[in-house]
Amino acid sequence: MTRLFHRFLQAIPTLFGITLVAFALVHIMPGSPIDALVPPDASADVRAQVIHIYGLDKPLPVQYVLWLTHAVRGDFGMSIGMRVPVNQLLAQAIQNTLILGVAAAFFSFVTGTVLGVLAGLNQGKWIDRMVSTLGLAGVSIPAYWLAMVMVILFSIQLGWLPSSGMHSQGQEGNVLDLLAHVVIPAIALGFTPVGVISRMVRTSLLQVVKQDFVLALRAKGLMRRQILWHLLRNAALPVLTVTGLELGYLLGGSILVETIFAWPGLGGLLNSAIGLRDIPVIQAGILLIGTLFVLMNIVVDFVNSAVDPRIQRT
Amino acid sequence: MKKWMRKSLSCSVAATVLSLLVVGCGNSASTPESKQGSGGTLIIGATFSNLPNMDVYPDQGYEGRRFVGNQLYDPLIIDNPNTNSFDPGLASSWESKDMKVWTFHLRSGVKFQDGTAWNASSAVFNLDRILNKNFQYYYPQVAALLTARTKEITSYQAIDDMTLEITLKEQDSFFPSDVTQILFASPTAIQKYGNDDYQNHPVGTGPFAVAKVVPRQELDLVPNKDYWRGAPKLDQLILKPMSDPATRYAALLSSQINWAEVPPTETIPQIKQKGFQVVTKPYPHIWAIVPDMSKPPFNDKRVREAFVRAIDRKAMSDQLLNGASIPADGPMYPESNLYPKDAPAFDYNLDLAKQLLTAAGYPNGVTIAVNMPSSGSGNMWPLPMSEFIQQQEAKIGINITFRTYDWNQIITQYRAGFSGPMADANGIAYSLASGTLLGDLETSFVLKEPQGSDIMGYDNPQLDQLVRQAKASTDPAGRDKLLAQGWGIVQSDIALLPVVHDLNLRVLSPKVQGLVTPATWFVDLTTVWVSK
Amino acid sequence: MTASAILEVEGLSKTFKVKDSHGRSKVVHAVNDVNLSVGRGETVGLVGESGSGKSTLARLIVRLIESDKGVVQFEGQNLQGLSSKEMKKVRSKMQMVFQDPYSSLNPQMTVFDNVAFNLWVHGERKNTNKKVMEVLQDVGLSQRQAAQYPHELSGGQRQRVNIARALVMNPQLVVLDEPVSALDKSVQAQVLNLLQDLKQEYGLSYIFISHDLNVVEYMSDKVAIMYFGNLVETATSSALYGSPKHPYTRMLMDSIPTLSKRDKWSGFQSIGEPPDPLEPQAGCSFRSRCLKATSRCEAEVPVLKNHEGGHRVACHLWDNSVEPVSTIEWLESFANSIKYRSLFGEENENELE
Amino acid sequence: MEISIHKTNHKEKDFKRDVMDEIQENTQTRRSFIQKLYSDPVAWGATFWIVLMIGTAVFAPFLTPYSPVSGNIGNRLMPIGTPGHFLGTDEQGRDMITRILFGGRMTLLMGIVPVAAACLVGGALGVIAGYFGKAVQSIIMRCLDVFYAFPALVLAIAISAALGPGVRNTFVSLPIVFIAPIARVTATAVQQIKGLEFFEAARVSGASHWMIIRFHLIRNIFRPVFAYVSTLIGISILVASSLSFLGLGVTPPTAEWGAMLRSLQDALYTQPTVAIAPGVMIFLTALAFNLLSDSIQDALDVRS
Repeated sequence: MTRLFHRFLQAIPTLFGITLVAFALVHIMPGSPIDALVPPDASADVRAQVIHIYGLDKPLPVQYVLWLTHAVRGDFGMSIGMRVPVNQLLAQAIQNTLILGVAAAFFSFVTGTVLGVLAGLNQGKWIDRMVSTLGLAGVSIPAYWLAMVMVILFSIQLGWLPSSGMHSQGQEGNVLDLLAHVVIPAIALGFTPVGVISRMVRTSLLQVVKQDFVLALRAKGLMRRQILWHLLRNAALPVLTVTGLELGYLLGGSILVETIFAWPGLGGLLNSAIGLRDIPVIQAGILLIGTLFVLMNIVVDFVNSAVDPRIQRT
Repeated sequence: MKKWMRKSLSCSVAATVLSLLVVGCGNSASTPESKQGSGGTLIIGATFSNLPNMDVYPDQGYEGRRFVGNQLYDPLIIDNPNTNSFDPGLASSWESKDMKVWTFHLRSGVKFQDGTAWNASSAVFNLDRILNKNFQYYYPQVAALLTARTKEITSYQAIDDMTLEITLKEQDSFFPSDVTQILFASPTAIQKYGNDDYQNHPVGTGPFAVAKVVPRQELDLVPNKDYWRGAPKLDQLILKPMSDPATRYAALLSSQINWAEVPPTETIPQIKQKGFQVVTKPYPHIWAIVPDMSKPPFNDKRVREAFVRAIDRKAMSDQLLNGASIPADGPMYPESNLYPKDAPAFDYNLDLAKQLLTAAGYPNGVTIAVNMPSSGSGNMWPLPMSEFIQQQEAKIGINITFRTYDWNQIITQYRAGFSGPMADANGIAYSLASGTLLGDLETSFVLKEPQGSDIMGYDNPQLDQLVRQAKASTDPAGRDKLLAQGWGIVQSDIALLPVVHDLNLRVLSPKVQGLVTPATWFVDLTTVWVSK
Repeated sequence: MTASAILEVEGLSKTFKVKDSHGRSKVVHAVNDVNLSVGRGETVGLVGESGSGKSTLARLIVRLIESDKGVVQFEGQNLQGLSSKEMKKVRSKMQMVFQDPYSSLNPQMTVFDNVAFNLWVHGERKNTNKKVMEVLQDVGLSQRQAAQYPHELSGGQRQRVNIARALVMNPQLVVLDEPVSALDKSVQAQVLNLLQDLKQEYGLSYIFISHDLNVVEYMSDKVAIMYFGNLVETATSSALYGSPKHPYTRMLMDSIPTLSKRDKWSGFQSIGEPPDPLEPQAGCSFRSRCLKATSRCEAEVPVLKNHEGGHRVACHLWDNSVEPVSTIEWLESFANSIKYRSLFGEENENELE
Repeated sequence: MEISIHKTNHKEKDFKRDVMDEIQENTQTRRSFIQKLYSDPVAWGATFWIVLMIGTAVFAPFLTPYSPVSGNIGNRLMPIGTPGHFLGTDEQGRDMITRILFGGRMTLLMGIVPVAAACLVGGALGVIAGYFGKAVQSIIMRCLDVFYAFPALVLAIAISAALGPGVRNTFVSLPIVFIAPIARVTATAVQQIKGLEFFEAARVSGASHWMIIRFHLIRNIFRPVFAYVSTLIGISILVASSLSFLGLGVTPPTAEWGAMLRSLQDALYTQPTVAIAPGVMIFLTALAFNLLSDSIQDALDVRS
């Protein structure tokens, strides 16, 4: 526990840096944020009033400290574009992104594991080579393009699955409907990590096969399927860790995929906020993604070293 | 006037061809087989990237006003979407003897959706909210947006419970059309929620009321059964922000929506083939590039003419946009009664364009920067259109760098003009509903900010004179004649670089019935129903 | 402190700040108040267990790391406080040979370049070729091997390159940090003989660091025993090997019965464990392993004091001029008192391999 | 400074040996590296595709009679196989083959230039951090950690959004994305080298920092760093095209595959095969770079 606590302490400067980046990025954007708030044909005192409301009249460091103290308390202010608390937007968006992210992670985990096992059991054969090529294809394919191709195929040509959004009209809460909507985006998003995971499964499977207990199991006369089950159980942890790490990647890829599918998640929110120069949303979004990413790395790191004491990262 | 004859002829030919090509389907929509029916859920895929805010001045341009503002609220006077004339709204009648003091007789028996009674005091509450800085509920954010409509008002008062009197600075015959833009909200709701939160709980007198808001995803509206013009036929109206044309089209094909604004133009033949209703109709609209005439190169009229002549607007309308627009020579659309029939046309002519550019002192061409929106109300398909223009201009040596911004940002840039954040731009691609309001000519080409939006630095004393006359005129026919003359001056001065007039393309599922194809940007959804 | 000393070390100390397993900052006295002198043409052997601070001392002498306290005088010049430019001049006269023949040569450079690099550093471009080839020949490497990469050579050959690299500068003093410990026994002898020959040929002085007492005896004129950052005994080779005085020295010697004892990393570990450097004890640092430890040893740190003829030892036992228990007696009682009894036997068996 | 206290001694030695073994092995493969690549058919295929792309990008103007930026609007969205336009035409009536050829220029530049630039900066930072150690290293690494805290694509999008769209800004934002990981890999490699004795030997010789870095450091970290950097080119191509697809990268009319996908998006339903063609090119080119990088890593044997 102390180690985990230490890792968190170590992450504090990084988190502090993230807040600086989140704050600085929007301030190097061309144009003043006030333009997004008040039309220029407004009178000077109206302008001044609005500037004051948003605290834009204070010097940058003061604005930063104000923003930070509010942010630490979880208050990110009001969205300029949507005039609702940023919290509310983020809470909803992160929830939707998690639905997509978990679905994508699930897809890549299952597919990656199956392919990895196939490759591992057929080491050196054509199926092994196929899987490794497929893995490289995964990291070479633009996720948004894959999404477009799948929409053409499955939504337009075949009409099997919906092309955008999160649920059909009046079907909120219908899990099957949500599943139908999540399939294409999740595959598009989850295709990239499949290669990484299958490679990982293959490697750890081969490592475990070398270990003595497999021989022991064989000697015990266990069925092939039972042995495979043992193998998988032993190879599972590193694979889960990699999947965890890949969730961070999914966070990045979600910007494109969510935009294409009008998926109401964090990526789509950030993309539209960038277009609108909705500063409170951009800042909070970047801060959130950065923080999530750092925390995810810590957890994965920790799980890794807890499972395998040989790995000691600085 | 041989020239305009030819022009007018070509225009009418184009219009005929178009009506054969495209509008044919529109006609069928306006005359549905069964005129009787009601119910159903209408789901509109709109062009905004976000749900507009729902205060009395929604953002996201006129798209926000069309689908949110006009559905939740009513003005005193309604700009009839079908006849291009004024209809009584929350005022059952109005009069002014001198065009300076206007008396509005308010409609009786109208209630806001929360039960609050509509009367002179609620009208004054709303005017106080945007005009009286000492008022408790004065709201600068909305007040700023309405400045152009309220600039002439000096005072207002309730004469009696149902009579409102508004006094203007000077004679203004355009005032009724300004009044169509001022919407009225329930004072009870504003008092209850406060100015900032009100927009999340809007209450008006309009045909629809808010049932549910899912930020960024959808706005659910339900009909106002007590609507004073009669309850809308729909059971439910849902708005979905879909800024990308392809997304709207895909959603239509997969039945996620049954009404799509501007789908990709290349899909029009396919859409028809699949049995959807394609609706188009000319309306006051110009897709133009607003030039900065205060600095080179657009300070020279020859450059502006060269620019316009270099664009093959016919090819753009017919080929690039598959007939979803008609070529433009000036800001006013040809069907309007304000259309300047004798104004010069600027036919596509590369040689002439090149000559003009050389004569203006740019024999080797010139490089300019133009800001443009990525999507949004009335902007049609800005990306392919700007790229087409870019290619066309390159042929005579005008090299354009287009810079894309979100529509809401373009609106604020446009309002700020070329002195603000756009200082390094030579123009801004902008869609104007020019001619929607009587005051548009004055607002866009005579008045500089903060009253108006003559951001191009355009000045023509003759135009100013004409507008002043029209404004003071008490005779509507004479006023329109003067205004038409004024639009003619603007057209011949090329104060706006005209590209095309939009035809308001939208695609409806065959089940959507009862739509009266509007002749303006706005649309009356009370007549629409969706069959099972 | 002879007038002819080429190197004199006085009061040299170095502490390191380290974090213990709980993350707390601790200070380790790696080298503690060491005095040492090397005469011209002399070989001084430095012996100690791993972790005793002998490598640190070597690095302090050649100023690879900076000392906290103390003086290093090379040819009468105090090295501390020299600028890097002045130091560079000294460096050509004072070289070091490292322990690991694998990692001490740059794998991406040829043997020739590895050796010539020292000349390039000192701006000698003229006779580089000739000088390098000469010195390679001196250490017994051929022209063909000069063009090879380190990985193509054997361990012994690599150590020859290592030596050549030090010698090409024509140094006065060479610090040899366990130069043969990583080599096979047969190769060790070759390299040691080579070092002896080169010493004559080049007129060198050596500081010879090793944990192998036999090797040190063979090489050294003078020997210094280091324990836990302190010099505990210094004497001429013959005096030290003839009558070791410090209990630690005796322990070392008695644990290595014959010359042919195999080099083992854990060679000295057999008798007791050295104390935790992070938790130093008061008094004599050897007292926990010493059977004759008295209450004085717990209270007072013994200092290095002169006994007969330059034989110096840091032990309270010798203060009273009382002959301590004989070695055998000492060892027996030690063996009886601790649970490591069997270890001696094992050591002996190992030797037979 | 690592102190060699008794308890850690073995481990430290083993570690050193491991690093050395690795370097030695790499060195042993010095000659066989090219041979290994030479005998790898996948590497051949990937190299062939990359060389083909570079060749067509360089000679694009001579390979096609059409202009990449202006087309004939009357011929828009012709299907694949149209005479004269083998891959059809785009939404502006421009020949797709021409656009793809010219687009390859941008894509290759965006794959290689940012990585090369990041390599210079990140490599230098990594060398400085690793070489001078302790304080310098913590300052540099803590600063870079902040950039490390974002998924690459998010960072690229955020920076591009802040700087505004355009090729020039893409060439600023992309390197920033890659600097942190390259610096980290370099610093780790430097630290491993730094623990080795030849490095100390160089210091005993009195060599200047620059001499040590030049002869002893860069030569030894080149292989692992190069192997790592080679994996970034494919990523760079994907990220750059993503930026263009979002409208944050290359702006029209310049042909670039990501930007082409963006502008052809509306034609997805009418001419799907034409509309997805640039994506195939992105995929194949990124795949070629990734395959080659994979083969390089195999040949260098640095993959763990």
